[in-house]
Amino acid sequence: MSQKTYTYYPGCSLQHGNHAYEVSNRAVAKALGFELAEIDDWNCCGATEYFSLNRLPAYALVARNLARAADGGATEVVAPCSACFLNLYKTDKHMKLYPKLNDQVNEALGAGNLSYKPGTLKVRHLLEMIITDVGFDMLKDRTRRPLYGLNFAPYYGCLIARPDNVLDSTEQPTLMDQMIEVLGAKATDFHLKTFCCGGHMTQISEETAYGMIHRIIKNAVDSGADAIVTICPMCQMNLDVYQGYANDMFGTKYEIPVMFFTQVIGLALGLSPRELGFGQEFVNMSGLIDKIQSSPPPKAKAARRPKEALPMPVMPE
Amino acid sequence: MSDNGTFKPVIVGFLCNWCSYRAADLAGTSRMGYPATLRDIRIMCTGRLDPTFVLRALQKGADGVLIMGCHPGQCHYQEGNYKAIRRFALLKRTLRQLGLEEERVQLHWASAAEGVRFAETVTRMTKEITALGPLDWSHNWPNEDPYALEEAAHE
Amino acid sequence: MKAAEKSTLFDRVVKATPGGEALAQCLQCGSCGGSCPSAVDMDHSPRALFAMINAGMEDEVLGSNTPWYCVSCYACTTRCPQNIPITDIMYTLKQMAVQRGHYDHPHAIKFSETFIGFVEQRGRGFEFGLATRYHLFHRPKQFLQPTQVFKMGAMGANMMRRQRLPVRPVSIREIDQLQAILAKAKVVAAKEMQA
Amino acid sequence: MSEQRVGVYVCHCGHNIAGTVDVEHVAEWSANLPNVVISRDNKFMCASTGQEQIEEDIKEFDLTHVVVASCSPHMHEKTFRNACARAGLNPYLFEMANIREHASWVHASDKDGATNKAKSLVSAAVHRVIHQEPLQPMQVDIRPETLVVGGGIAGIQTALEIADAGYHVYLVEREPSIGGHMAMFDKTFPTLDCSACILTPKMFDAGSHPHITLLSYSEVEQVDGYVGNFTVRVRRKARHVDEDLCTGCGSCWEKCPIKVIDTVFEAGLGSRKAIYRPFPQAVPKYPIIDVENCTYYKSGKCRMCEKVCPTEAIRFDQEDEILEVEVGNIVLATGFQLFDPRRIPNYGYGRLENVFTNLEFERLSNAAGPTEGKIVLRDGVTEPESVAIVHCVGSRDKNYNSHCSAICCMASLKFAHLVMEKTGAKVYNFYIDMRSISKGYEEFYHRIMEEGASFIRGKVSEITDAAHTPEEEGKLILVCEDTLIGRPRRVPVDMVILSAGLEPRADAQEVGYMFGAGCGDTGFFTERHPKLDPVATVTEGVFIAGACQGAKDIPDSVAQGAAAAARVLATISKKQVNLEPVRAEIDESRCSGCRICNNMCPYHAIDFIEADGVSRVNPALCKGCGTCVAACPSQVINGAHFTFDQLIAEIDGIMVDVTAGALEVV
Amino acid sequence: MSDKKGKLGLYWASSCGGCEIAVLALHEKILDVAAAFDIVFWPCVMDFKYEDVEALEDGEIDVCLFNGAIRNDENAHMAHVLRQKSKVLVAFGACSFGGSMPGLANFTDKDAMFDWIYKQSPSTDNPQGTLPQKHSQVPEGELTLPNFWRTVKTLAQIVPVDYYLPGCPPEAHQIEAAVTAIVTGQLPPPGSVIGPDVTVCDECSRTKNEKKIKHFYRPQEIIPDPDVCLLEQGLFCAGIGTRSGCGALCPQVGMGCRGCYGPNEGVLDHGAKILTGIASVLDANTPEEVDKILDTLPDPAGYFYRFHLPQSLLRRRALGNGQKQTAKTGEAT
Repeated sequence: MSQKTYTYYPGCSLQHGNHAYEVSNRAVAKALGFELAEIDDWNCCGATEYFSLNRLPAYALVARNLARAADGGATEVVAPCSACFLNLYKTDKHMKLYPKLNDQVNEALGAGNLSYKPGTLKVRHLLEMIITDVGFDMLKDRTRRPLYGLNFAPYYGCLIARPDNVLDSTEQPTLMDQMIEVLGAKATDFHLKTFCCGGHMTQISEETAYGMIHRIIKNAVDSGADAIVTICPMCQMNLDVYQGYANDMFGTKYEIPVMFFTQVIGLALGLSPRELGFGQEFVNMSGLIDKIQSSPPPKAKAARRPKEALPMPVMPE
Repeated sequence: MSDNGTFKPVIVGFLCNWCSYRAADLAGTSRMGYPATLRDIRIMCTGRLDPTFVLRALQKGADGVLIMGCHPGQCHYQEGNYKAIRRFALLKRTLRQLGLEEERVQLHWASAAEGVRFAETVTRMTKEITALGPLDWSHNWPNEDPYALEEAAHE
Repeated sequence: MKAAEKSTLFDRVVKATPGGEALAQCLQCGSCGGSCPSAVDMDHSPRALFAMINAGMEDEVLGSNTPWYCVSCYACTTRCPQNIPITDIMYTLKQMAVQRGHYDHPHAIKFSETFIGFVEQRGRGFEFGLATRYHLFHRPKQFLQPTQVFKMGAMGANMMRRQRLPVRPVSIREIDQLQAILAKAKVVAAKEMQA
Repeated sequence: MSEQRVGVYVCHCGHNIAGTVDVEHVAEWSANLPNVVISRDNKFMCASTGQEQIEEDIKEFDLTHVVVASCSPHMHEKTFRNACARAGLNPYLFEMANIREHASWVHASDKDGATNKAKSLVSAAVHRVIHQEPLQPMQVDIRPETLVVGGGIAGIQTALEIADAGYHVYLVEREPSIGGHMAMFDKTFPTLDCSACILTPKMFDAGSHPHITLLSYSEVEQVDGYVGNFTVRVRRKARHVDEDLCTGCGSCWEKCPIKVIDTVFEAGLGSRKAIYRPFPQAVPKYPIIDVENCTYYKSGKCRMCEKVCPTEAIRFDQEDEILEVEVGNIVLATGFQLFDPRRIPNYGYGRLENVFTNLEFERLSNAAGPTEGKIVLRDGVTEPESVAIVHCVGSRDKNYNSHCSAICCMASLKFAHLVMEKTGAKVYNFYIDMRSISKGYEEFYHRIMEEGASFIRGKVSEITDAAHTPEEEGKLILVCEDTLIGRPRRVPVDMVILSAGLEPRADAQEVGYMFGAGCGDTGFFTERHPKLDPVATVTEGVFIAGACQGAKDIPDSVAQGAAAAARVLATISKKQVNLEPVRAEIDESRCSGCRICNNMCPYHAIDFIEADGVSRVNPALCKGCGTCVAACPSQVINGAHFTFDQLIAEIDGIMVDVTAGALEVV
Repeated sequence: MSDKKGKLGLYWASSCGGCEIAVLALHEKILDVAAAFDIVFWPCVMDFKYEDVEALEDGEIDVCLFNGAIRNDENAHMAHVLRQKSKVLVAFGACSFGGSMPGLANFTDKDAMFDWIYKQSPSTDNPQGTLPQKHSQVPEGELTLPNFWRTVKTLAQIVPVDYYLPGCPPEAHQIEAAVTAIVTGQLPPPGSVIGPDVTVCDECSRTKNEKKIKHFYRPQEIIPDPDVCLLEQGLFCAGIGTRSGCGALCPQVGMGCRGCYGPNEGVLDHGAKILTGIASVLDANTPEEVDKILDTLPDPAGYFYRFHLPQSLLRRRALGNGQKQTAKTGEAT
């Protein structure tokens, strides 16, 4: 694969609060042989807040990024944050779908001497980009430290799975599960993989937010996971930083690390914890490295069903 | 074509007998209003649409042409509308080369149950064509023959 | 026929939401309320809210806490059997409530406003400023409770120790361009409101 | 050319047209159109006085063509054509302008616009009509044999009705036995009588009727011809059993060592052998060898069935047979398929072991099924203490099928009854709307309520095993909003039954194509008219019955089967049918044999005559769509009643008031 | 015709001269023409002056073979004069019949064309940007040029025409047949196109099958099967909708018919017929798939209207409308 350069929209969160994600993204990009080039002078995507209060400026805010990326000659833009991804994706899609909105947004952009033709950019999430463009074969090929013995709960969260299905399912996607297995680890049967982490509710209603966080953490631990893998800085923050509060509220003592998916890839590629921004997390994840085994664990035998049991439905491949 | 100064486009419609013509009937029985810009011609199937008809309508002064048929996969004659899709695609490219705006000739679908869709399509197209202004193809064809002009002046 | 001159609440919600026409087709099946992770805290389920919009119960609808508890997870939207853009309708309702100055959940709106303030001023979000300013100015009571101060303070300290909470905000280079765009967008939006 | 004399009649339709369109003005204006000799307006053209006016004028003014401007031709074209015919004018010299549905009713707020449009539509008809030619309907003979495709309850009913009337029927069934879905069910709603008990006698009759040739384990491969004269090619798949010798004794499947999970009849819950009869009452009674699983076809060894067969009926080398039958009419009764709930991942089917489909439950509850009628969890032993029944699975949902599957409400009530009766478990029905519209259905609903089933109004959002509270541990939790309370609910149960909807068979489009029946937007076959012609299709001689036309229950399927039979019998007894003369014809003297038109025709009506180097349309097969007419690059295909000249004249006529500024035409 | 020799006129308006050569390609048959007619006007071959024709009586010329399209005042003037002086006016060749190559100018406009030819084209050296003028003063006096039209027209669009003899150029055997018909007085009804009313396919010996086009090729891209219909091989061929008479010359040598003989009887728009024929057999059913195939057919309008744009229903590219759709690359303008 030749060195490909992707136009990159990191989003505010990766600048400070979730710098570890940025660090691991860059490290993994380097190791996998692609480059991430930031949109020149990008601005905040408005998160979910701006759309809540002022629709048109919210679209215009996002569209400025699209316009600047398109001006730079890009045909696609990659975002590592699910909220940023969705805002960019949705703005492009809605401008295409609703001509009036398109006119209005472009009128606003005009005030900054910009314009954007919807459809010019393909908006992508970093996870989907790595899985599609780098591919499982290459990931397997570059794996230097197979993550044998580790069990990960693949947590997709909302905004990549919904409202549009950019992965393989809006309800139970499996692409990251497959990726985890390719890296030598096991993806657990984690039913709440697309259940919401609570988003900004931590700031607005602790009761609601901690309830949701607790459910996810419980389900992940119940599924036998050693760590949760996330693809969004907001999800990581909620599950990691607020894990203690959720424990307090429900009287539990969960302590499960919450990693970014590029940190997991990085580990498998043989990068050091330092290179991957370890240490910013609240629930320590360094212990995981010691759990990595030198050879694949024996395959667990499928539990034998009793003779009188009825067959299960055949699931399609 | 225009009274009290406002431009009211003339759109010639070609409607298939089974879906879009019935959708238009349904729009009627349900009293769904739409602009009186469409003048429709019934053909059995959009597959009957000879591109000549579109050109003829434009030549005769239409500001737009609307072709409507059954949804793909639901053609009364199984696949006539696929033929319409093919011809329309090539006609569109040809008309673009002849300097016609894309909105002037459109192909849409409406099932016999979609009176609303039919009315909306006509309304939307009317707006689009009104925004473009008259086509008036004959003005592309100025009389430059000095003899004919002289004769016309004599009369 | 004259009765229809003032547009109904329903019409306004539909008009302000991209793809909002689907709202007319709500089956009242409740798959939105069932899918919503924060439904327990809502005073009305989204479904009930839609029925109320239909009934023109403007005060109750715009006064409901429901939109403010929406976490934008889109679970309702993807599961809706009628493809109603429910999350986007929640955004619309929040905006309408704010415009009317009539809303249930002051925390949520203050949080959003604080956030937006940073974005409009600097072009970037700023978590430290957001957390302190929002809690200090808008939720002083809770914030200044000893346990809460301790909790928040402890968290902030922890965040900072892990270099997750920078103390200096960042601005974009061409902030003028952004502000011009946003100002224009507000003008365009206002124009539409009047029409 | 003799002189063209056109009469124009503009209808008021009471106030319907005249309230918007200035009818008198349109009639006056039309009098000046070319060739018009008389132009009138009339209160009600379709009334007898209006029709008589036309008849009188045809005689008095010697009219050669007639135009009526009134409603849609789908409404009254026949009426006015008949009026013309009564006055001795060929009905195809008549043309209609639709100024009601297409003008007055839709432009009520723009009276000038409506009047103007009415004028242009009348002008179009006047310009067009003079190019119209007298046409004669075609007559064809009807063969008395009938093909019925599909051996479910609808197809069986159709076949029996026709055969009982004394005409021969070929009944083709894809599976090894007739019976369809009904044979798999346990009880039928609302009477709760045993499905097999009422179906089996009919299956037996169909299998032994002297006028029915039963072609089971067979599929139609090709259909040629047209109403009255179809030639159908049927592939009889090899059973590998000689039907003449086999007695159906059962030694072969008893001794066969290979056990296979039966995903067809037992819905995956039970098993059968590699040589098998799908179920005890199967008709015909002969077994078939499942080549994919039989050891002999893998390794050449075993031959156990051959060894034990007392009549030496096993034929490992048997091959598919091709059979050609000639029939006059065809009835499609190809049925439905069940929605696959795996498509809704949030319902967990396939992942959560105690989530069952409705068909699985039918087999569980059936005394002849894998558990001999015991309702148990997937472990095969535990009786559930609580059961949830989820309605509308994959139905009434634009993400899957937007139609209502019509049977699930009642079937779900039946499940509730069976669960309560057999296990005493607590039953929850999750529904959106209860639909109990047929005779006895509402009463059945009341009965189930009385029996103690709970009803929760709310579409289930998800079914999960992720417990929230200790009480939920180990249970299946149904998450929904109870819309009557307006609060979210989580209901833990042991077992879930998904009432998966009915959808068109995956190959409906292909099958429809082969027989000339179209599919509507839900994918079911389209009837000729949704109310007045529900069992006919657009193709003459091809009828539809049962769930292939739309989701329906057993009584409706039976009724449609009988209705289709009545239609077939009517055409048989008429002996001949008339066909619309809207047909394409190639001017062979001008055809250059480019063959562009050859694959335009979905009805295979165009043949290339190699010897003459020209293409030719078989008029009996042609349906008059005109696709070939429009395709012909040398313009030598004439589409009767929609000719090039007629349509160009119509365009010119419709633009009559605009053309002043348009191009001069050379 | 009586014993008296008839009078024959030949004229070229906007044309290349190929039609004149086609007349000479009659070889020895030209002597029959000379025997039957006095040639009173043939500026391409002999020195005639316009005044000579203008001096003739009305209707004095028995037959006039008029080739070339009408694109300026001079062409129109001669069309009117020759119409007046001729009993039978024949539109001779594709240019006078349908506009042909000069008619392709209708895809653009006079101004754009002048700009390119006299200013922009790479081989032009015209720093002053001088354009042809109707009147220019030279020491010897005033020079005039006929007014150049914005739109090319066909002969029949200027004056009534009695017969059409299409082709670029008309084949010798057809000219011969036409001359024979005129000489013997066995003329078809006025207004007819002289020639058979079938298409090129009729004369083309390639095998035709049911057609399905998946991809179009330019002639340089593939070596076609010598025995199979070119269109089926993805090579554009207008033969399906073009009047025969040429003997299928082009397709026989592996080059798709260009369409010079024009449409069959009753057809109003030659291009539309080729369009519908070809589009009908594209092997695709969705707009996306169809577009994918059509992307391999650049400049469709150029193919369909190569010889007959001025004679088509729309006759030219829009002058005023369509500014929004400025020509995209790869399309003829």
